[in-house]
Amino acid sequence: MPERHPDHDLIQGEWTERSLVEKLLEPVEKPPPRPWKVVAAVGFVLTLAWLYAIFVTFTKGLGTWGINQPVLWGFDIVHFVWWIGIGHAGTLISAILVLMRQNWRDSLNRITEAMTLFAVLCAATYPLIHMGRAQHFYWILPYPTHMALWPQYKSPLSWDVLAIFTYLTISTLFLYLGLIPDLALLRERSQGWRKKLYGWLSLGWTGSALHWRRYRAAYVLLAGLATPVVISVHSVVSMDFAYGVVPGWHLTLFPPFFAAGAIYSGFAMALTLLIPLRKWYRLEGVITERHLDWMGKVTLASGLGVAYTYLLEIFIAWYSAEPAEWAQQLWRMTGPYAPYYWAMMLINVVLLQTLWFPRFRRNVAWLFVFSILANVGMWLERFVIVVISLSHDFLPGNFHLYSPTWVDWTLFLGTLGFFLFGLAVLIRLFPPSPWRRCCTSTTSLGSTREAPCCTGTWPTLTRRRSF
Amino acid sequence: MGWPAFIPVTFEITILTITVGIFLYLLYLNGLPLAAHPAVLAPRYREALVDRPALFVYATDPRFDPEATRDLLRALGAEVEEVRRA
Amino acid sequence: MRRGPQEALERALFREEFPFGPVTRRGFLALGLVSLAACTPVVRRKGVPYVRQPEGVVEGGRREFFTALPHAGFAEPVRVRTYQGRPLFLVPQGEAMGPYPLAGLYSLYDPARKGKAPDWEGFYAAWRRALAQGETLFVLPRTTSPRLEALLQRAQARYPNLRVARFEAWSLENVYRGAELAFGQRAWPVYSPEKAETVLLLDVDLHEHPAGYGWWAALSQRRLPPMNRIYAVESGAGLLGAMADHRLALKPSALETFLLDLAKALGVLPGSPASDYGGFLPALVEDLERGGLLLPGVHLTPAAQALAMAVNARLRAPVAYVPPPEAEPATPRAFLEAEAASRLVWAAEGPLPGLEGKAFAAVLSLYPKAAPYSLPLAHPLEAASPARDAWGRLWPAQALLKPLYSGKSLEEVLAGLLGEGLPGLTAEERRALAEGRPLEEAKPLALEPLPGLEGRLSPLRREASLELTLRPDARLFDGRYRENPYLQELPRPLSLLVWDGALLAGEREAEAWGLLEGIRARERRADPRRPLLRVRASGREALLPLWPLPLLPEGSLVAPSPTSSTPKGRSSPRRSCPRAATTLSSPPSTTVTWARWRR
Amino acid sequence: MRRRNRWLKTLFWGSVLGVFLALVLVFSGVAVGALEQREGRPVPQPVPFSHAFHAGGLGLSCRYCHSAVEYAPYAGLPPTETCMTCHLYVKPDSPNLALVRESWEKGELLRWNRVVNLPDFVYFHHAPHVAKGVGCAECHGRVDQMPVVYQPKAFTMKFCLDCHRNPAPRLRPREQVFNMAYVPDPELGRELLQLYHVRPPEELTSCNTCHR
Repeated sequence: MPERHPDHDLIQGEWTERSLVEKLLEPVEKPPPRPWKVVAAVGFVLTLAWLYAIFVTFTKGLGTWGINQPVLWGFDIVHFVWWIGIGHAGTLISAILVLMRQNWRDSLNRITEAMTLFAVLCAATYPLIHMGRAQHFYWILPYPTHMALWPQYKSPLSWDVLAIFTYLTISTLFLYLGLIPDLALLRERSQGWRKKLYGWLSLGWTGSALHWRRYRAAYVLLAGLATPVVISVHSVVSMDFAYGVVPGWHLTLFPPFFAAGAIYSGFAMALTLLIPLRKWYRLEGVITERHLDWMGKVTLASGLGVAYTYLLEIFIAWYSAEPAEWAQQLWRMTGPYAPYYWAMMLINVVLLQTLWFPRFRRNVAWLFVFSILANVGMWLERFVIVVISLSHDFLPGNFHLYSPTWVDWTLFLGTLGFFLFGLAVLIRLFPPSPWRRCCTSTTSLGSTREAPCCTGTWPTLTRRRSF
Repeated sequence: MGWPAFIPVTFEITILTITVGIFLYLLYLNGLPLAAHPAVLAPRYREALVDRPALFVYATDPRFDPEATRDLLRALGAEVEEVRRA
Repeated sequence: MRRGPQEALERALFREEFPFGPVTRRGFLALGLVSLAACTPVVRRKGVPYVRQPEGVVEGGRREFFTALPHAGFAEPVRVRTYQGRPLFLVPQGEAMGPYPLAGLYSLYDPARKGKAPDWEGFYAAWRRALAQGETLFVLPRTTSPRLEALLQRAQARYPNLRVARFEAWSLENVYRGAELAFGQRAWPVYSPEKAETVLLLDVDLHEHPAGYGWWAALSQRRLPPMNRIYAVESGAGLLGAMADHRLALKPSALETFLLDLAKALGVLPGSPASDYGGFLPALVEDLERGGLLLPGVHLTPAAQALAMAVNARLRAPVAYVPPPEAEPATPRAFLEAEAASRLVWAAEGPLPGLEGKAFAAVLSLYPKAAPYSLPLAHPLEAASPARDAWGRLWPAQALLKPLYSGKSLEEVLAGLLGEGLPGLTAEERRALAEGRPLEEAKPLALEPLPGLEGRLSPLRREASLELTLRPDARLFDGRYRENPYLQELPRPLSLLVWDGALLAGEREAEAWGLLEGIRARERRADPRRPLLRVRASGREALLPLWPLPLLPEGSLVAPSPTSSTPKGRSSPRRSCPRAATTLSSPPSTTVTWARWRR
Repeated sequence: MRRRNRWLKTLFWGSVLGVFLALVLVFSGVAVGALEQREGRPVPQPVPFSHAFHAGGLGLSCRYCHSAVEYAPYAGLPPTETCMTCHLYVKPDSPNLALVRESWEKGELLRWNRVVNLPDFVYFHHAPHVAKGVGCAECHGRVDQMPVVYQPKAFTMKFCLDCHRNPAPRLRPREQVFNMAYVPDPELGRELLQLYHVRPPEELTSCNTCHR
């Protein structure tokens, strides 16, 4: 009788390691289900639209956007922050939960890491095209030039560049490192160009126990390093705002507020992706309702942080006795953008409370609906912070509303399409969940058996064999 | 006293270098990347990647004795195969 | 030439220039990877010195010359800075200068001026033939040059068939007629606002009066204690009025009634004022008695002009009267004459009259036009003639460069018709140009107001529920600077409009038409679209976007003098432009209908 | 198999090393430094005019020919007349001067090749530099020792900024401006900074000082 899977208590159904592998490689090896085709096609079309919008931006200039004076940061920065925030869940699930020995994350981390990668890519395009002269983007890097000019290192905008670049690199490496053993297996199981691709990408991984041990140590170290980065990235993003004296931005509260918001929006997006995915690929056994329940709990916790800061923001605006701050707060609540503000409050403060109740939290349909709402809510939050604050600064003569143009909308929908298309391609190429599960968590708290690969925590510096 | 402003960039660059370093060091320690490895020529190597333990005895060992090794492993109840480098 | 590394680097690092032009951000995509491989041919710039350096020329250096540029016929004395022979900057010679001369530098270098190479001799021959055949109308803009007048007289003596008319949409005729009513003689008032303790601005703005910018400087001088006191009574909203300490917004007819009441209160006319305008009138009278001055707008009716002059005389205000600077007032009527004429030479600014079916038609203009004969006029910096300024002084002028497109000044055109050459600068002119002073100071007339004004007074402006005033635009003036991008993109004062002309109305009107809320909503959304109004006045019609301005009094509408709104799709200049000023003096019965939201 | 492995490893580690070296090169400034090595390449001229002979040997002042340098953005080139003031009498028949004589006699223009070519987006004015005591040699080098003139330094933005950030060590008394051999004294330079009212570095390095 085949052995039960070591993680049998975390997954549902009768699984052996082998049957689980077969299940998890299905999306790669079997023809894709119909929803995949729909998503990929929609994503592809939107990606083309996106490229067209970028082309328009380049050929005609930023005048095609809705930005104006004083709303110089419009949809571009709203979506930059939104996407970066979404990216955070991936790293969080991969890294922080590893460190916290939450090995239920094993079922989820691959897809969320991929989500991170594409979300950060989407995010990074916005500041690039917003520069207006994207071909000179390298001017913000600190290299010695004939101009003897250096970027202002005390500016959060310059920190942003490095934070996002680091974040992108680390999340790519993290995703890739997790993929290597899967790629080796796929290499052995596939033919033709796929075999070539997996062969190149797997770097000649053999699955040797010694390699596994070092691999696991490296993985944990990477997780440990990625954790501060994930916190720092959104804190740095928040300082883009907090360093500005615009009323509604100038708060020391911003870094933790943004970090909580990022985790919240990231988990929401992860839920939005995982719930249909487990249905279409019949992965209910691997991504169980308990997983969703856990994710709901994290969403609730981070969402409460966000809700708390909303209330604190109102309090600070009042307590500071700063007329511009208070006017800004009133403008948010009663001005022409009030519907946005109140919708944000409704979702992120009121509807969030439903997750306290197991009845709602364990209801997959509600969780899915809520996760989409939370995405919208976080989009609204960014809109409130970026656009509404700017539209109402100090001088009444300077107040101006913002209305996005079709280019703005296309850029947004385009990144959504690129995101979906990228994920669809990734799912076709790489299994949605790592199969050698125990080997990426520090210890297998839930497992009954220590897998052979799971001994030792630190790399053993033995002599290297070469072949 | 402007030094705190320089912390974020320093921090990010530190992490970036360490991460890339760890990744490269892992590859270096493991002797990767490899274009091919003799182990993959074993017929049931695929299973070894999933849930079967497999033991490779390399002929590069100066005290390697194919007959004695095979006998020992057979006695322990393993299937023994010889894989030749292509 | 061999391409050395240093040239290559110089270009790669500095120039970003490729064989097909400079790389712009927008061209970047198109260039793509090609730019990576671009091997640029090196062209070494040449240094070409003179063989014999002319005296007084510093290579690469700056020089300054004195001249005078006309704006709507009136001279603006300026100092012109030339760099390597190119005029590149102007500074006012006096206290202040309108924006027009400096912006005029654009039209000097505007490549759109380039047309076909002009055939001047052929044109003269055709013109002489036309003159031989019958009456030929020569339409000039407002001119204040005595030399031009002399040439015109000679030309008319030689060619009896030459008839001269002068066209200007913003006419000064009402002022002259007002002086005729008040003093029995046509005259042009020269005000000295810097000498007045109290100044009443009667519906006048900086750009609307030839001396407006000078007044601005003069009034500003007195804004330090002990300050002058400025009152403004306006039917529109202007920058001079924005300086005022007290402002009363009245619609045009009410404004003239106010002037009548003021005259009564000061005892210029018998009777007593019908209203005290909420205490405004008594306070104003009291202040005016301490050395006051009225500055009336040029579009007020002749009767109102006469009243203002009489009041000024009663106040012993610092006003001098000089002979009219124009030999014959330029009026919008000339446009109709031009339309009717069968032989026409059109040299005025503004819209072109219809040229179809004319036996002879020629257009002299800075820019090439569609006409049987289209000849280039010279830019004032290319060929200059002396002109008078709004203070009656005669300023000398000189050409600073050879005409770029073979244009001629009006004087040269006339001299060419007569077959003679223009004399060069006289010694006296040279001296005046070197010293930067006028050729001739104003000669004031000794005028006394005739008694019995009340009997001679022509009717004032009649009242209507909506009164439309067509006034020159602060930037494009009456439309003659329509093609100047500097001026197009300079925001209008107070309304901050750029590019387009609009119908300015008070908020009450917009509200009454039910449009205010929609406009404000669009304003908040940063949506530039405004409702397009069909405006009918005195039988003419125009489509104008509505721009509510809170400063305007109820019942008063202000539109830019129609030539200044771009003709396409909106007001048709042919129909509504040339009568601009006549519309002002006759009471307009304006109807406004809502047309559509303008995209 | 061994060979393929070796090849792959060389490729992989080689590219890692390559990227690393490229980064070091770019960020250390070595690359930019290398780019700036524009060793002066003599610019051929239609008339073989030797600055070394005229300025160095005969001791003509720079202003004798470049007469606009104190007043104009552009130092100016001498009109043919200036050459002929001497060469009507000195070496009137030299074949080297054939072009100059032709220009003088027929009124044809001499076309010199310009040595320094500043980009159009840079505003440079000679007059203030001369007036504030920046010697010709600071930018143009020892022209009095150049038989054929070349540009001795790359006129990069860095070159301009180096001086604008700290002008004192490069200032000299006005009467020494045209002295090629003068060696600036930083101590004196600091005094001249005050004396000539040289604007502070914040103003001198403002973008629109040079880009306007």
